[in-house]
Amino acid sequence: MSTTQEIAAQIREAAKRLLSEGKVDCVIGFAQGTVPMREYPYFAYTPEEAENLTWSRFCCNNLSNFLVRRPKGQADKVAIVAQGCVSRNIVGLIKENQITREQVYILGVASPGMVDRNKVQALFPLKTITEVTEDGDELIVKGLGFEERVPTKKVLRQNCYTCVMRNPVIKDEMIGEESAPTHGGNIDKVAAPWEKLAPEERWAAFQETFKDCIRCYACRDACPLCYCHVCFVDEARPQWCGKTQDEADVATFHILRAFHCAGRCTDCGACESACPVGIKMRKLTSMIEKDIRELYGYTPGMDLESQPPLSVYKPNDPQEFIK
Amino acid sequence: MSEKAEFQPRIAAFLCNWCSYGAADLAGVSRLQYPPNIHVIRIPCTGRMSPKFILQAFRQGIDGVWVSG
Amino acid sequence: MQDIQGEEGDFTVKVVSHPRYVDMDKCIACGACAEKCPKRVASEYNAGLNKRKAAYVQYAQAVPLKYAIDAPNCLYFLKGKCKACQKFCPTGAVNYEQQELTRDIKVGSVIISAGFKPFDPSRYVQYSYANFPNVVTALEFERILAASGPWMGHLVRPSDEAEPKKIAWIQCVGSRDVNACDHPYCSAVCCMYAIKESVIAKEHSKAGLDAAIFFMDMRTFGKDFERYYDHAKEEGVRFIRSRIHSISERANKSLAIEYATEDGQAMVEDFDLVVLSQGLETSPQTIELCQKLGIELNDSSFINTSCFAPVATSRPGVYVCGALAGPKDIPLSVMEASAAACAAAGKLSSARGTLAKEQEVPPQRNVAGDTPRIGVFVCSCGINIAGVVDVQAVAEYARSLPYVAYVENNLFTCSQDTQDKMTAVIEEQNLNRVVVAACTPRTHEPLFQETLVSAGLNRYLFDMANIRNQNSWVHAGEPEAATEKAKDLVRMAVAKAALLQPLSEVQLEVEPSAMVIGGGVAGMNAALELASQGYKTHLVERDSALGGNARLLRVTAQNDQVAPYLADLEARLQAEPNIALHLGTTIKDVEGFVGNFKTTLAGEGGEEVVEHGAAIIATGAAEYKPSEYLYGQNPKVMTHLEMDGALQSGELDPKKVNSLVLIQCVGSREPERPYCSKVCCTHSVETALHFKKDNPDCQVVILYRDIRTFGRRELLYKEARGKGVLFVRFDLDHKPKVEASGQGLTVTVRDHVLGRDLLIEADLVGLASAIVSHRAQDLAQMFKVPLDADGWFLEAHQKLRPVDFATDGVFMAGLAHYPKPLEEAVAQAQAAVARAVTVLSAKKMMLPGTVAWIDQSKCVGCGVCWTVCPYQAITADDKGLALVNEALCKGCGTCVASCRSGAPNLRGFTNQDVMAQIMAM
Amino acid sequence: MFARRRFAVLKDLLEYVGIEPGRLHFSWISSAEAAKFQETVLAVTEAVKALGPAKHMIKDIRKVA
Repeated sequence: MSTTQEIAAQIREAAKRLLSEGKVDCVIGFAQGTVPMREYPYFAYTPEEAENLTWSRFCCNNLSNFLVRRPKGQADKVAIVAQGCVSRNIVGLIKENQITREQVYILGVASPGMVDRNKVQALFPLKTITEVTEDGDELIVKGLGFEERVPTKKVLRQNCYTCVMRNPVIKDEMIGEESAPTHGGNIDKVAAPWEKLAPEERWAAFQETFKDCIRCYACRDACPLCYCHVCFVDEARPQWCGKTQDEADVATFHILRAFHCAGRCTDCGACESACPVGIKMRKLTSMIEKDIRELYGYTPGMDLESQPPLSVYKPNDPQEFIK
Repeated sequence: MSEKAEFQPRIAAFLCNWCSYGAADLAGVSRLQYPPNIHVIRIPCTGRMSPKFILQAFRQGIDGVWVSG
Repeated sequence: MQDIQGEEGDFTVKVVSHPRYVDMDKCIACGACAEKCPKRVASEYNAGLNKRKAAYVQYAQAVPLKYAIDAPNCLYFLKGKCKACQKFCPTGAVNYEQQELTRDIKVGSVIISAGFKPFDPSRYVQYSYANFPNVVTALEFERILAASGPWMGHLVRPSDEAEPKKIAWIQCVGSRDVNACDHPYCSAVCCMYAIKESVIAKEHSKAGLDAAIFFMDMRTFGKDFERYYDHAKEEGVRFIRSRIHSISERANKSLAIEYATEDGQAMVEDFDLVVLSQGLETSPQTIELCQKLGIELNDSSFINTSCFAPVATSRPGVYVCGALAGPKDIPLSVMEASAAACAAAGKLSSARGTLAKEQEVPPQRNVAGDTPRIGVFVCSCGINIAGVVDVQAVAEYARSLPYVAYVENNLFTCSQDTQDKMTAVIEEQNLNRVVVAACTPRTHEPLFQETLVSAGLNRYLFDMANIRNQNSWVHAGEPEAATEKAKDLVRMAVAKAALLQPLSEVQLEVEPSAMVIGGGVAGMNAALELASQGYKTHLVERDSALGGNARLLRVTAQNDQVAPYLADLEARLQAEPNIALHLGTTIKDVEGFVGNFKTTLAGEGGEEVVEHGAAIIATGAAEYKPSEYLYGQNPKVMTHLEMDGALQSGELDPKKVNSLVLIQCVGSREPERPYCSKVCCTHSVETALHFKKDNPDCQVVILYRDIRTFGRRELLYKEARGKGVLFVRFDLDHKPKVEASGQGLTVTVRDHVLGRDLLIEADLVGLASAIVSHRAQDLAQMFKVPLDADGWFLEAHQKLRPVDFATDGVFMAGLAHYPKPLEEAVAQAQAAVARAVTVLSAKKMMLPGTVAWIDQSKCVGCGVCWTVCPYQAITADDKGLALVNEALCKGCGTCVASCRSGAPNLRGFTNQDVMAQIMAM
Repeated sequence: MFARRRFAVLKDLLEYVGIEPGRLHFSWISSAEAAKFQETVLAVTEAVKALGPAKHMIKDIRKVA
């Protein structure tokens, strides 16, 4: 397997080639962040800018999000670095008419699994981490007065352990080789954690999970599914959801947001990575996607052909719940 | 016997004009008696039934929601 | 109807209206008369299984919903005493003085649809219907299963009202039988209704019902019927091919059925309930009436019709539809009803609209920007509401609600004097919204809306609070709670009313011409009928000649030659100035919608754009080319259409055939084609008779799975057996084998009666091959209409709208819909024309105001709305954003509920409206 | 029919977060089935009554202010 550093070099080469040949006007990828473990989305418009591109286990944004929010009138055709989940979201965006397949050149890459920086920090309580680098399957964590090695496997984001497709489902060019499609985890074993709770304990678990929500909408803004011009939370006539941090308003927001993602969410984890207060909203969203798998046998974004599950129906759909 | 009056829930019933709303009217014609807890909102079709309406009812403190096509 | 005098175009019909002793204008259908009436009478609606009163409505959904007094059973009429109904009627509607009224009505055409009478099985001694309470007719069982039936849909048997664990259905009671009754015909509907009843009974059963159907041939020949039969087998319904000997009763009132199996074994099995699948017959009164009117009946006492004119009777200008012209199911009856309407109107088209009057309405007041001033009218409905709800308190409460400017309580808000007063009040009080708290908008909204219009208000500035049907009538014992609930309902209605906006009803011109696609029998008939109704018609046929499959067909089921009929149709088409014939032409593109289609035709001469208001799809079907039974390998194996062709051309001479074997269900009723092709059994029997007529010594053997000679086709089957045609049954697991042997063929088949293989030497093998769909996906997409799993065009509703699509302005006829015999294709063509004329004759279309619209500033073009719209009313505009076509929108609101961005909304039921109601609850 | 899928997912979601399933009911009743309507009203009312007053998701203005 290539290392992420080798992949990064190949991404730079491919980006330079595409830009200098004029095949694309822009390459969307990541550049190294100023803070450890936080690479940031980067738009390279020239071969020179392409030198700034990188690839690592710290690339937690879902880049497909920028395909619908790109500044208008700039690039006509863009290249994008896409691992499994991002490519699945691109499929979703194509199905939902947000982009066409022709508008995007996909630099496919196998996902190495992304690091949850909060997990790394938790290993070094009250210490300041100044630099984290990858060395094969280990992270070298440096800080004031210490340097330690941490196995990457221990500190991945939760969603990466149960990823169902690390390789891109569509691509124009593969960077590096394909990997095993999964890390071996089974999403159905960990999805919908509150199902194990007694019915009367669930509301408390739900409240506990979301009690710190400050309604900043970072989760929504990081999500490639949330591209509406007007989100339901911003509507005034009628007002579907109050704007406070009251338990009812927080619950309404998260329930409806999760419902809007039904049959579309690829479990990319961008929402959790974006949350400034560390809310694990996948405890909610994972239930919906599990439900969709069980009811309609559908996994979002796996191909361009299948119909989104809530836009079709079959005469024999489950309806035991209807009297 | 309990001192307190029995709990009387408020239930929002969203009924399709062509199906259940008609059945509700016919129940009236047939004088079929039932408790007065349900309050009917007529909708043109169950397809009109937005999940947001259900959430709004709960936000209002409505004790139960019934959607019938 | 007593008599018809005169002739086509100028009939005088004598009609007698029997008195109902209730003034229809005064009756408010409160039911007080029935409640107080002391006399109980067996309910004919529930097949006599329970009682109604002598003051009654026949059933709760009756239209108009007005009560009547059954004089022969009424105590007042019998004994001169009682008058309870009159005493308790709150509106004084009961009038014992009403007299019979005889009227002469002048009409140009007459349609008879007097229907059938279910066969009374009493005369079958072996079934003891009259003696055993748990032997019921199928119609009685329908009522047992019905939610509105005597036991509210609970599955019980009459003797002890216990739930039966085992039910048997016995088929062909009063059908296919000349011994117990003179009914040689098949009643055509009983197999299907018996399966339906068995499946529904299993659904209603709490304890796992054992259902068994005793039959001779299972005749599930209609669209999706074979699938339903397969489904019933999967559900565990037992199908027992047998002959019934007798039924006897056990001490516990259960029943023992003695029967013989197909291979002759005598069996006995016990059941808790036995349902007799009674046949259809014409009632003696109807027979008498037809005789009096000079309308010819056939020997089975159904009205005689020809395959070429399936709804015309022997008396010109008098038409027939439904089971009076032969037993048939609901879809075909509905189809024939439209066909009869087409035939009846064809010659009267010059008089269309001459009796119509224009309604005069005052100009509409502009209320935009005005503060809502809501008028609330609280109805007492006599004592129907006021007897339970404190209407004064409700009215007082209404005064306290925001924007309410005027409140009054009426004894009957719907009465004419109140309507007049309401018109005046709206003007005097300058009201701009109206709420009526009364009965149900389903019956009364249009009435009050008219009042708004006559007061110069837009009809959509109106809402109702249902405080009768859904309140006072159902909470009679809780007056306080009902009063509080009435206040709640008024508050909710007022909250919505304050938000209501005037809606405009768009008017569209209708292009008064039609397009018929497909030039077979269905298409040719459709074009001719449209032309005779006065509409310019484009007949498009992709082939270079007209006629379609019928060009190969020899005779109809009535043994009439098809070729001369086709020649006549073609000559009439050529001579018809209203028809533009487009041969060798296909459809390239369709734009527009009901009333305004623009279709691009592509033919030899290039492309042409044609405008039309309606379209009829009659693209036909094809014959399945078999891959079995040596077809294509041996010239002595032919399909039945090929055989028809060869017989007509003289290539095939029955006199030179000594042994003919006909194999049924070739490609039909197979896993990959799970439907019956409907026409093949009759066709093979006809062919067999044709051979026997020309060559009585020819051995003819028909290998079949079920003989499906429905209706009077059964007489052909009987005749064939009489003439020595042999019928050997096989099943799907043991299909016959055809092998070449010397000069001829050997056919091997497993005989069920003998239980061993039969070897038949044959000179010729005919294959009754399936009718298969063209799967016209492109055409379907262009007209936005669906195909089903087998490739047939899918109607809007299988029973109620059999020739319509869910998409307005597009209709279907002929084999494109499903395999069918020629007479049904003709009837369906006529039906499609009648339906198309409802569009074309309108000149202008008024679109309802309650349609969806899209706020494009919110739309992200994701496509959910246009995917889920059941009417294909939403499309993407040139920016990729959603756009509603108001001519197609039916106002269901599915788009609104499914959009994440909140871009669509539904006029009359906006998000704001519904939220206001929820928040006011 | 699309509605059926929406309702299925919503019902499961609300149950998952702890809204008692007995508070949300769905049914199909044809306009002729008055008896089924009555039976369903009774069943729905009983189910909701057994749960007692609504506890969750209620927007209480006093708590916010």
